[in-house]
Amino acid sequence: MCVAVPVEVIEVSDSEATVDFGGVKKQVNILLVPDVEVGDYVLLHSGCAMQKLDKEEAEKTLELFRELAEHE
Amino acid sequence: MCVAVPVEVIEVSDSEATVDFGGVKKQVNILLVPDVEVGDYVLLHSGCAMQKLDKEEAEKTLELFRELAEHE
Amino acid sequence: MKYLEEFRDVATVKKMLYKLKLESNKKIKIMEVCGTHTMAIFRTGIRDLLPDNIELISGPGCPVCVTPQGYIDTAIELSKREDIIITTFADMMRVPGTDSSLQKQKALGANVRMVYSPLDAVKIAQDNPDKEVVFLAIGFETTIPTIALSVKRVEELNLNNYSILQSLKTMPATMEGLVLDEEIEIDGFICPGHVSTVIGVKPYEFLAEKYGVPAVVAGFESGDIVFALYKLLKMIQDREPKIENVYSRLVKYEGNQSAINIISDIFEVTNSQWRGLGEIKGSGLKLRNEYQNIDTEIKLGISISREKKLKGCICGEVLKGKKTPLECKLFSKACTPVNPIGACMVSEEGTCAAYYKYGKK
Amino acid sequence: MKYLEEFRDVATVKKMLYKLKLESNKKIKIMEVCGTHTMAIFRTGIRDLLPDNIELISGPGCPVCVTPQGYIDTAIELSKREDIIITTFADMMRVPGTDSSLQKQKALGANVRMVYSPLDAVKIAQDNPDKEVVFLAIGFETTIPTIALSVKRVEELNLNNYSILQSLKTMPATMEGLVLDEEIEIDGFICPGHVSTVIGVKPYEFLAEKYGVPAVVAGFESGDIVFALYKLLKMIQDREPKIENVYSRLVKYEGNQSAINIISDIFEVTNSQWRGLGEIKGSGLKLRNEYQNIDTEIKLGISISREKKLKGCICGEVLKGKKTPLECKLFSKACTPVNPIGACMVSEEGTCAAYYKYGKK
Amino acid sequence: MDVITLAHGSGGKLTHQLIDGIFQQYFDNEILGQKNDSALLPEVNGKIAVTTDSFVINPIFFNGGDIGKISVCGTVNDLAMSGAKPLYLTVGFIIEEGLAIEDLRKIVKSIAKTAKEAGVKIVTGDTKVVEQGNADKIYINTTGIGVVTRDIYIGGEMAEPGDKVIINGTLGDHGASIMAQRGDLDFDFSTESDCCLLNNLIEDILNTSNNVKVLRDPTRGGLATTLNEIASQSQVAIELEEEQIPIKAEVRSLCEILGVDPLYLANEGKVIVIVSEEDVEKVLEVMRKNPMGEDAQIIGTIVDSNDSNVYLKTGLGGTRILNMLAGELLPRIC
Amino acid sequence: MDVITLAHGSGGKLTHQLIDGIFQQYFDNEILGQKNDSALLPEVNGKIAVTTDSFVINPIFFNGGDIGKISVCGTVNDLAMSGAKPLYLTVGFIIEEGLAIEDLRKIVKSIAKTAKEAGVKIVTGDTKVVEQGNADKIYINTTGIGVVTRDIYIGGEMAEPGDKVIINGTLGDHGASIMAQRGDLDFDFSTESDCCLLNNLIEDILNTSNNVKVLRDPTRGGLATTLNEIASQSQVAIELEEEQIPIKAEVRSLCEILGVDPLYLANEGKVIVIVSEEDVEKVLEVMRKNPMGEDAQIIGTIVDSNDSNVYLKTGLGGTRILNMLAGELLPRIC
Ligand code: SF4
Ligand code: SF4
Ligand SMILES: [Mg+2]
Ligand SMILES: [Mg+2]
Ligand SMILES: [Mg+2]
Ligand SMILES: [Mg+2]
Ligand SMILES: [Mg+2]
Ligand SMILES: [Mg+2]
Ligand SMILES: [Mg+2]
Ligand SMILES: [Mg+2]
Ligand SMILES: [Mg+2]
Ligand SMILES: [Mg+2]
Repeated sequence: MCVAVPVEVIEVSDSEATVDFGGVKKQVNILLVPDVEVGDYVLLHSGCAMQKLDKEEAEKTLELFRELAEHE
Repeated sequence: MCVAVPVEVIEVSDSEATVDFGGVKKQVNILLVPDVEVGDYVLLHSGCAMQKLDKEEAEKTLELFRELAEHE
Repeated sequence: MKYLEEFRDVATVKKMLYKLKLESNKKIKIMEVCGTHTMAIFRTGIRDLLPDNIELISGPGCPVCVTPQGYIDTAIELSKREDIIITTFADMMRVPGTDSSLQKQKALGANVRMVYSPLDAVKIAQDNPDKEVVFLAIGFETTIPTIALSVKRVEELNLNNYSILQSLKTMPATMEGLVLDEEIEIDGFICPGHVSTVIGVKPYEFLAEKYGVPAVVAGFESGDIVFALYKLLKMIQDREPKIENVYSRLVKYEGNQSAINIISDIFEVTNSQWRGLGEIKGSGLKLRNEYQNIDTEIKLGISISREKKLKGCICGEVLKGKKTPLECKLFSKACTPVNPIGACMVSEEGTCAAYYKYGKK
Repeated sequence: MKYLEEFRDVATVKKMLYKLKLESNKKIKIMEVCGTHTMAIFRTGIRDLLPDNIELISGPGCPVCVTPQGYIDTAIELSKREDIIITTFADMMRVPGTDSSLQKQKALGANVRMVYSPLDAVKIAQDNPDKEVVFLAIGFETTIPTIALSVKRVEELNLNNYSILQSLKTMPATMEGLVLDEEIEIDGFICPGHVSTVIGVKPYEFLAEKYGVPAVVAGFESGDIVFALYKLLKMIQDREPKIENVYSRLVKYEGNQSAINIISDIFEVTNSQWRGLGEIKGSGLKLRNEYQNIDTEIKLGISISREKKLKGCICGEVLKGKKTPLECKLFSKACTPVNPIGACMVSEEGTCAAYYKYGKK
Repeated sequence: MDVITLAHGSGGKLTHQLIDGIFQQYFDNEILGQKNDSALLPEVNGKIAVTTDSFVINPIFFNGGDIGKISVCGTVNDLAMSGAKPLYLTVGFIIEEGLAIEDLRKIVKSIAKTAKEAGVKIVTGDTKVVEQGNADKIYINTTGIGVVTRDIYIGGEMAEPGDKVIINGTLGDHGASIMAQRGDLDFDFSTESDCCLLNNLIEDILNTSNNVKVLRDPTRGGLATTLNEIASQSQVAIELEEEQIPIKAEVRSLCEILGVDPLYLANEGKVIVIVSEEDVEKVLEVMRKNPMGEDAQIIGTIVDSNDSNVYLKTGLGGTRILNMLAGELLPRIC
Repeated sequence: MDVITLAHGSGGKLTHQLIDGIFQQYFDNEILGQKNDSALLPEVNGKIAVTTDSFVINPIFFNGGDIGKISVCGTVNDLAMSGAKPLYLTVGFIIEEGLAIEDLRKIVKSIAKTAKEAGVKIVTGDTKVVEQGNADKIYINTTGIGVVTRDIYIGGEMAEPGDKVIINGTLGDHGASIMAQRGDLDFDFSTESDCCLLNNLIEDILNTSNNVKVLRDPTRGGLATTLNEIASQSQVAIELEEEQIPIKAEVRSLCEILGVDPLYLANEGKVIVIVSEEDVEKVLEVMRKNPMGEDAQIIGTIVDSNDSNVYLKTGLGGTRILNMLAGELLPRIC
């Protein structure tokens, strides 16, 4: 459930951040992801950042996709 | 000042009366004309009866008009 | 008999009109103090039909016209408050304050409601217990008793969200203060019929006694007006100034005692502010001390600013009958019924508006 | 890298799809418990592209769908009060109560406002100090932290006109209570990615441990879903039930500790009412005692009526994955997205609505 | 009670349900049935006349009509005023969510009935739904298309000195009736709105005389305002005889109580006919034979003057000027 | 600040001041100048096309246009969709008291400018003013009259199996842009409404091919709803290729955040062209040369089927049905 998208943090100020999602920008609450920095990606759901995106894990998953796709 | 018209009392109940003015009917306050009865005419201004009309005086005035009109 | 049409019977009135002759060619000025007389005179075209040397001039008797600009500004300020409903007679809507009008405020979203009676305003207060309902209490003695009734009703109902913003005026004091403040140039008065219904004939007697000016209390039908003129001309000619009553079907010598009583129960005499003219002593009424909880100014801790003279507008002179609207540079140019500058252009009964509407140019 | 498109690359996913083969012809049932997975599956057409013996069934994971009728009726009753503003996620608007919906109440004049976030509802409360702002607090663990944030905010601001009407649910308890309440017919689960972002992977371990059913935590892009299916099929085939996480870019084993903390600071476990199903033990959350002043039911002295089964609607079976919407007599006849009868037709994510929209007939 | 919601205006399924279930059903005709972006009309032979009006009225169901009826009458009448035969109407609804669907059905039925009486087809329409508090139940725009087949030109600029002014009946019925029904004034008042179709009456008039100069319906602003428009278009003055102007006693009474002038009240079934003096009697005669003109009266004369004033000769013999309505027509209570 | 009050709608002096001071000034043309109850149009040679629409939009000034521009574009486009050359417009305003007169002037200027670009004349109009709280600033109805001079028939019922579906550019720009600007969502979004005139583009298309079957602008309800209408009118199915459907990245992003489907978003400068297969390439070519068709794409094919469904082939090769919009298009947040 729950519509949510990964967005890029482009400005941080206190309890809020400006995020960008494919050109769409919005102020969001970042109290649930305390250590967030500009350049980070976070998951946005109903106005709040829910979790920081782990870029390395993302790469790993994509690598797994490619492995499966190309497998045998 | 003060738009007001003579209206006929067609029903009396307590502090209010129903009056008729050329077919237009309305509930009005009659606290300022305590002794009003059905068939009386009263002067209506902003929702209140302001005074009872004296039918005899009305006739007398009309008579004066006619006298002046027909005079010599 | 409807006690209306009979008094405007065209054949009779036409014949009565022929009897309005003066023996001398002397210019006679007669003032109708009441705006409703002004309207009736224009509407019936009587002014056209009088001998040339009889001039009718219009007095200060439109309560909307004479309401000060500061009063309107205060009403406008109140109308901006979310917790207030302004209730008013419809004619007040267009009256210009310094920068706006109630009509414009309503257009901008203010809660301003037109009522037919102050008692309807009380109903609105009952229906909106969470709002303060302010009634714009303007008027002369015809309207004042109905406002007094609204105050009584509020006391009975124990309502604490109704108050009145006062600018009430009394007619005889006004005539003395406003019109007779200097060398009198008026040869006779038509006294306001409906005010007289309440106050009777007696309060006008000073006109004849003190100033030697005759006056007639008259109704509003063409016959009433023409007959009053006839009576006035006769008194002027005979140099026998008296106060006559040709509206005896509704006006008693002593007036309506119930109405007089309720007025004096609730109100007392005060000075009053006049649009463009400033303060006139003893020309107003205000709530007695025991009803201060119904006085908007006291209740909300505000006060209506004192009146200053408007620039260019000669309303003051017009109200005194000293000048006609035609002598005002703004008349029908900057000042029109669509965009009234002075008070006299505001109400249809205002002298300037009546001149404009009935094409007296 | 946008961390989105990359995970739906058509060429790659198409190739991945070819790898979804089972050695046996045995029918395999896989449930996606999350409505957003359901939507993604229909939207991408993945269902069409799977081997015939793999059946995807849709679970109870649309929070709007599972909100009980009695809850909606209560919200509707509250919306009729002049002193209340109802704030809600937009999807709740069309949910049918017994006789009406919030959409219809709004059409009839109720003050119902759609918000994007519960924090926006708090702003509405700040802007309307004379109204009680009730937020319709529905949702699973993704949404619950944001609701918890709104409660914290309200405490900080010392606002006393914000409260939440609660129907909050937790996913693992729901899966156990609702889906696994009898002989399990499901061969594997796709676990909800966004809920898992908050709660992590651990809470699903009972699936493998207690019921021997494998599960994969997955994202919502076509690659994520196909990869999750691949992992599931492998575990099913290998008879090695485990909980795998293929959404590791956003889901950590332990979840988001800040979010978990704020949830447990403010809420505690309770039983919960389910649309058309009645009460399920331990499947809900409610405000802790110290926040009772923010609980709409307690604050306003009302209580949501207990849920009864809806006639004709087989939502309960659909939510459990035991029947498909096609087995419901009302489906696409009396019950359509325009006029939804059961909960599953309400939200676009609802199983019945998804079947209708994507033409699964 | 089923009510209109925003979903009915979304353009989706519910919009189509409204179209098919209500509009199509009552307005039924082959052109409307085209269901394309525009309606294609059969060839029109003659000059085309077009008029548009939006109707906003409170209450929407009133004594003598409803917003549906008035929205057809108003536009059909405007076409007739140009000497055109009304042929087609478009109808645009703006509906406030919360309107009972039964009320919409009644309004649509009334439109259909009135259109049928007028002999016009509703060829295309549009429906928008706005949020509660963004309309007053329902607003209707109608645009009318007609054809001028006669070889005469009728227009506000055609009045000439000596022409006579006829009115087809009592003035102010609509305005007074609506004012009395608006709730806050609380009067018991029985006069109905005069809302009606005038195209037949106009047809009769034009069949009788080739010397009709002006036809105009004195709607908003009333007789006084409309005559001022004509006086200024034609650069003439107009002299009215107060005593000839027909006004119902009850309307006159309401106006006295409220301090308003009936000559400024709106009419919805009245036409001002300005016709050459030589034809005035035969036009009056034919008008009086038509149910919509039974109370027709000659009320005035066009006079040469470039002050473009409208003068009213009072019963007493005085003269006053009737200006255009300034501002809003408000009751004068004090 | 001068604002509209009820007096401006009274039909009296202030109404005339608005007409003369604003409408007449910007819309200026000889037909509007007639000032009679109907406007008389010059003879029209050919079949007449008529369409009407009311425009209610919040905000009234938006990124890419305003309510004035859209109310001309919408109606001109509907005429063009029937293969008609747009000629005349009527304009009906419903104004909420309190609207700044300067805002009205801006809107009127925008109408005049757009009408000029479209080559249409505003021949008659109407203005009503309603109380505060009875409208949302301003609503505009436009009714358009055009003429069909070509000897072809274009309509939603003409699609045949094998025909191709072209769209002239990216979908959802208007709907997304308006949604983002509505205030409560508070997104920073730069895509403009696509609100524009399509009559030139249509002219180019019709000059190129005699085998255009359907032209329709996917406004409310979006591409999905409009194609469903066509499928049901023509009794065919339509198969779309998801990957061919042009959607701006930013629009797609906003839709992902809000959980809405861009194929249901309104467009105000888009046209669906259904044309025979043999002409599709030349039509596409000419469209791409027009500034309003630069991003034109063939997005689908008409297929024989009486289920009247619209199918979308996904990038992955799956197929799903696109139904008509049900209910209102609401953001899905949860
Ligand atoms: S015309 Fe206007 S400005 Fe002049 S005196 Fe009269 S009200 Fe004042
Ligand atoms: S189709 Fe409707 S009634 Fe049937 S199960 Fe689904 S929601 Fe319930
Ligand atoms: Mg269209
Ligand atoms: Mg018109
Ligand atoms: Mg009209
Ligand atoms: Mg339309
Ligand atoms: Mg409303
Ligand atoms: Mg007209
Ligand atoms: Mg249209
Ligand atoms: Mg359109
Ligand atoms: Mg009009
Ligand atoms: Mg509004």
